[in-house]
Amino acid sequence: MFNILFLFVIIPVLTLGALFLTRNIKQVRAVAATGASLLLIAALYLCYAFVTERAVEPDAAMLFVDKYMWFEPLNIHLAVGVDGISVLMILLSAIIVFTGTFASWTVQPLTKEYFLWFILLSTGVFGFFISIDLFTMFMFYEVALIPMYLLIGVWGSGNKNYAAMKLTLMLMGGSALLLIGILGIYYHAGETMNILEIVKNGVDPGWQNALFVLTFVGFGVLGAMFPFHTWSPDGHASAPTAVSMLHAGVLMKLGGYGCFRVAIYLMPQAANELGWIFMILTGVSVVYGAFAACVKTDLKYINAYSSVSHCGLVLFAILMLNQTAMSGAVLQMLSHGLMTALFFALIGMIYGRTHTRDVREMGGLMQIMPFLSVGYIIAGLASLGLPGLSGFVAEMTIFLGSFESSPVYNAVLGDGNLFRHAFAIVTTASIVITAVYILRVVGKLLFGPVQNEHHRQLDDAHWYERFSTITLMLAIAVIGCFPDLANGILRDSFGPIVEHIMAYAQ
Amino acid sequence: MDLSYSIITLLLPLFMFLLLGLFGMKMPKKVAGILGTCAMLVTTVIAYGVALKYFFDPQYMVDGVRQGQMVFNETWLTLGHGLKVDMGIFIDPIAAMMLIVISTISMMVHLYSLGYMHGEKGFQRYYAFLALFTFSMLGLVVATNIFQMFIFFEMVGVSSYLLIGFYYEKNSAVSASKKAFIVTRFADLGFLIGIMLLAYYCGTFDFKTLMSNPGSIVNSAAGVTFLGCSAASWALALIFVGGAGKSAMFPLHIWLPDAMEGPTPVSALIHAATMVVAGVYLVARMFPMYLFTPEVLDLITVTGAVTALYAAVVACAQTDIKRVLAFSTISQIAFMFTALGVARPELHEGVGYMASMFHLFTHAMFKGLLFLCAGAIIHMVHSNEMDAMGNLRKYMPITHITFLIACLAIAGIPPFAGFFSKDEILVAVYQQSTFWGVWMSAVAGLTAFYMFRLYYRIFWWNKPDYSHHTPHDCEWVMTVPLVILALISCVAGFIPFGHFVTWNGGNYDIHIMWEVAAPSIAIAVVGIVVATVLYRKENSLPDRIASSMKGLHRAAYRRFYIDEIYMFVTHKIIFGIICRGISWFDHNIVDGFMNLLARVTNGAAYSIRKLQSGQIQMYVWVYYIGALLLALVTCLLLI
Amino acid sequence: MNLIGNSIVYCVIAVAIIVFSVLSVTSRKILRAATYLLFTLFATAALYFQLGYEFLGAVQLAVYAGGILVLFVFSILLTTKPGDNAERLVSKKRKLGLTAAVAGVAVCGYALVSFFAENAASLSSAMIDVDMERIGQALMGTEKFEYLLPFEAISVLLLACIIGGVTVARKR
Amino acid sequence: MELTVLYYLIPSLIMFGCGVYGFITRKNLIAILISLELMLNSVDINFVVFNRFLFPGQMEGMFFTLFAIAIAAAETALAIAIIINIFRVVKNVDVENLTKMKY
Repeated sequence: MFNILFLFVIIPVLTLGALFLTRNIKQVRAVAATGASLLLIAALYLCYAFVTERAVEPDAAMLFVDKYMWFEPLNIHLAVGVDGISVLMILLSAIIVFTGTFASWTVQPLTKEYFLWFILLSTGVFGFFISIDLFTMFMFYEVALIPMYLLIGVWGSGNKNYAAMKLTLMLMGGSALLLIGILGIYYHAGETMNILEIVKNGVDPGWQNALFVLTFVGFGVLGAMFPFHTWSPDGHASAPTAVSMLHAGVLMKLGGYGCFRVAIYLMPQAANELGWIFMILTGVSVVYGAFAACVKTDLKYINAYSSVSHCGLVLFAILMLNQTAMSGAVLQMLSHGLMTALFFALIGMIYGRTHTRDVREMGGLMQIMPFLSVGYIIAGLASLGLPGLSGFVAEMTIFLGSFESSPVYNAVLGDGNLFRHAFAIVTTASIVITAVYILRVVGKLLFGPVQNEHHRQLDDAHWYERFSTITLMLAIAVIGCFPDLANGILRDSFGPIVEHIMAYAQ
Repeated sequence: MDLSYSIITLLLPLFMFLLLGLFGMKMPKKVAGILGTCAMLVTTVIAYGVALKYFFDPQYMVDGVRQGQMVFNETWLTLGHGLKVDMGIFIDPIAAMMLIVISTISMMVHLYSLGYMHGEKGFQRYYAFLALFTFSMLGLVVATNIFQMFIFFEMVGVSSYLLIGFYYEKNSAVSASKKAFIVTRFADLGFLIGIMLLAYYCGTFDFKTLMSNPGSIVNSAAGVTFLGCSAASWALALIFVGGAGKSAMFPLHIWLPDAMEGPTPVSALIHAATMVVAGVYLVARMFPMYLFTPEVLDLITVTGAVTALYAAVVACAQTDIKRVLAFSTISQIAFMFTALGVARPELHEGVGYMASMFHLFTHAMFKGLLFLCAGAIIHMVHSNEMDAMGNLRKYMPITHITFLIACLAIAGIPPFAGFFSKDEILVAVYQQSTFWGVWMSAVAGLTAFYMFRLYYRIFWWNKPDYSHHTPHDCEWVMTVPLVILALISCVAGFIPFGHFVTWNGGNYDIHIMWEVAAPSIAIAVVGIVVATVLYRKENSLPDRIASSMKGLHRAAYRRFYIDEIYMFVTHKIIFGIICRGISWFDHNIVDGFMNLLARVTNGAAYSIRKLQSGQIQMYVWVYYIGALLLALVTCLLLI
Repeated sequence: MNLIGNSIVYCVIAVAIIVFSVLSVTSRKILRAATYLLFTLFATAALYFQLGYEFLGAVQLAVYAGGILVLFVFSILLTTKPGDNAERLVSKKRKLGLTAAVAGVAVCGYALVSFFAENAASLSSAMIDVDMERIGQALMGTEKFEYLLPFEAISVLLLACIIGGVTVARKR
Repeated sequence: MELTVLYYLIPSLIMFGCGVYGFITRKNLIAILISLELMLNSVDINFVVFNRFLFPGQMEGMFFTLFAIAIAAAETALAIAIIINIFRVVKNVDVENLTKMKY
């Protein structure tokens, strides 16, 4: 039987092929939009198929598992499989690729090339989420990374060469660590790259600490963990709209997902021993990003720092090593992905009209472009955790999860609970700071008198812009109002994982 | 009417919010306004039906004690370890009482706004936000668990933010809304941490489970202490902080006076009658647990008493009529908190709890009335300042009478509503401690003084120049709510409140204790007389008194510089030092380090690149010297 | 007498070689440098004659002094304008050059002197006769110590060089 | 004065040094070529001298020199062709200006 997961590689590749044949901008748009829509449909179908399949096989760690030998001497397979976490991540990626396509409707020049790289990037992302073989995972990770350089370097704005270079180099540095980590896992877990087999074999305990640090930092760079976050503000600020969306919305999630799937899941003992170090780092990045966002004046920088803060929360929650916090982390990835994509889409649209991203040069946009402004307010409210929007559900799950009693870290720190509670309270404080910087921007940018009289002639959103923002807003609201939809997909997936991890906690 | 109809009171405003919010701009203003008001009317009727059914149907009484009813309870979000967040409707005496309060005031405000907001830009948006607020507030009071309450706490915060910033083109409104949201958010942080602590020790959010055996829960957490208090005390104190922020208790009160930037009906609804008492409601809801942590109750008492006096003193010096009312609101809510703080079951059957709720009820009516009157006045005079007013009793008779009734009610003159509830509060406070009793009596006297100062300044004093625009009573949509509320203020005191709302659902007969009531009436009359002497006719005596107490007056006028302190802390310290410091650190240290790495690599590359100059002569030179060195070595080795 | 005559001739040749080679690399006028090179080449040819290699000296005169130098002169005349002096050397470059030259002379000189100080071979008279017949046979023969193959290789090289020179320098 | 091998080698060595100096310092391509010829010439002398002094019964050194002269002629011809071609393109024969094919 044909494995549905391969669709997520085949569709983008076919789209790429079709893009080569296109002749004018209309055809390019049509092809890209068709490809993105097919992906979205496939992702929605996957959710449905996953839920029905899960009902049949409630105990399997992964569903839709498939395996093809690729390179025999090194035991490398093309192995795919998903659990609830990957399904949600695939859905998120599909939504963002879909909306991103519409957000970059008017990209000029080199539209065709732009979409080529864009689709290639999404191929890497989807491939990463469906793989359960470390090698293919890493390969797709790199596939996702490289187009970023060109997309920022060619279609970016501002100090784009610097930003593209910085972003690529830092992420490459991270992936270098990752590669060492993956090779280490390969040699110390019975010469296999398959995650399920590695879990069965167990990684050599003597090597776990080193490999944990390597892989966690490797993915942590992508997850914008303090102090490896500096690529993110510059990179996001210079990237074109849809690339910012895809990058903050999905690519940064690769980091969180990887930390969870590789670093913690495969090296549970090291996670119990060393997790607290990274908990300090991620806790710092939550508060740090929020404070830094308070004084920035460039919209994209503000949002990038806010991403640092929110993504820090993802890694923070993962390190709590319990089911509640981890499902909170996945919800937060989902929520932050949608929300930040919405933010970047709106910022891109505003920038496309006013040609400035400096909040000091704008004001009273509510009177000029009400649709975009309302969208921005909704994104802002989602970001500061308004109930009914996705951010609230995710953050609250994380906070409550980090307060849950759990035996982790007791062996190292004596009373692990006290330590976790202290950090949970510190990170919880970020909700206030988030409110400060969000309201500051909303108040300055959208409210108040019109700052620049020339802005009065600007128009409101076009149909494709409305289409992409409304899709995102709808997704945010659905998750916010009916969180158990997403939670239901997740629930069964975390049981065996957390059990596996807790077996090592003292 | 079955209790399950109460779901309509929630869903209808939510539906109206979505309808008006999404399609309001497409419909004419009038249609939107009338649609919103009609929906609110339906909501009100159902809310009354539900509340009355609950109060009067004996099936909800078991052994003379009214039982809370769980009408709906659906799982909304499942967390691990058996912890889950539910959404539902829970009706008990205070919830039913709040249903009445909220629906009444909201109905009045909806009606009143048809006139007040007439012709405003964003009329539809205004009604959408009002519906959103009504939905959130109703959701808050019928919450089945503390987390649902938190959710709706946030929602009312946002509706309040949106409504304060309704005139978003005005910078002052924008910053006021921002301030309100951030200050209450800060308090909500405490609330959230309290919830997390509570959930950690109890494993549930559910009110019913929590209240069924509060003692064992509190004691289970008693072993863990932090700074000398048990974890349960901390949790409850933090939850109180959340409530105090929403209810504008000192020192988190700073947002409320600024919130008067919003339209006046909004001030009446949100910032006088309903949302600001959410904090009181929260503490009352958790009251059985608070009983086991007397130190937190003492904290509540002290906070309430200090705030009451502070706000009363500041109110005496304000000149903006809405600000006077705002400070009076703070002061009155502080009364409610104090009453809750001194309530003990063993003291007079827990009268403090009943008194607090009673005062909440009456205060909502007369304070709503005061704000709506103020709105009518501002609508006519186009100014908030006292100096622009005076002698209005001739021009606006209905407003004058209703305002006077409200003033008498708040001052505590029998037989108006405020007398009864305030008297019960004072009784409760005297039961606990004479010191706080005297203190609160003095505050009550101050209340009478500043309210009548306000009254005389608006309706008597002198007659400013109204030549360009003669004030008159407003149209019927605005006066009808005034009259209705005035009527309620007159008669609400005679409601046997103790039969409906007590701390344990039992019965309590209100009987006036004249040894407390008589002095408090006397002190209120003294306050009124002083105000009459000073402000009935225009004279220079108030100015002279003010200048003789220059420092005090000035400090009171500037609200004892609390705002300035906040400004200093937030702007100078948090923004100036922490945020900028972190930004600097990020740019120079973290980023600088990365750039340094890049620069070192680059520099190394450049310095090596110099060798590859492309000049053949240099290559030859290097090659030649190398060859010579080799030759030299060979020579030295061979010879 | 022969010895003294030889010494005098040698001295003249040596002085000429040294002086003219120094001049040819220091002269700022390129044409003069070429002229000094010519003198150096003459002196070298004289050295060959003195050592008894008449044929070689003749070749040196004919090919080098006669052929190559003419090429030089032509190309100089083609590429430089009159009065086109080489600009003054950058001192850094001169230092580098001097270092290299002096170091080279010093090292090699040290090696030569220290090696030949004891076992200095002197001019032996046991030299075989290098008449044209022997040279011709050696060039055209295929036995040991006979050089037909290199000779042919050189001729091919020269042919290639002619063609290459024509192709490269041809006007397009 | 006994003319030992050293007497012949020293001038050749100095000539070679001059060649090196010229090669490194001169800018004009033709001058560089001249320096090259100097070095080549000094090497030729060495061959001949060694042949004459150390192996007087053979002719290898001489033939080597003979061929070297021939090759030098070829090389010079080609080099000058190139130089002239360069001159056509950049109107100059200074090494420092020949950066067209760099980068």
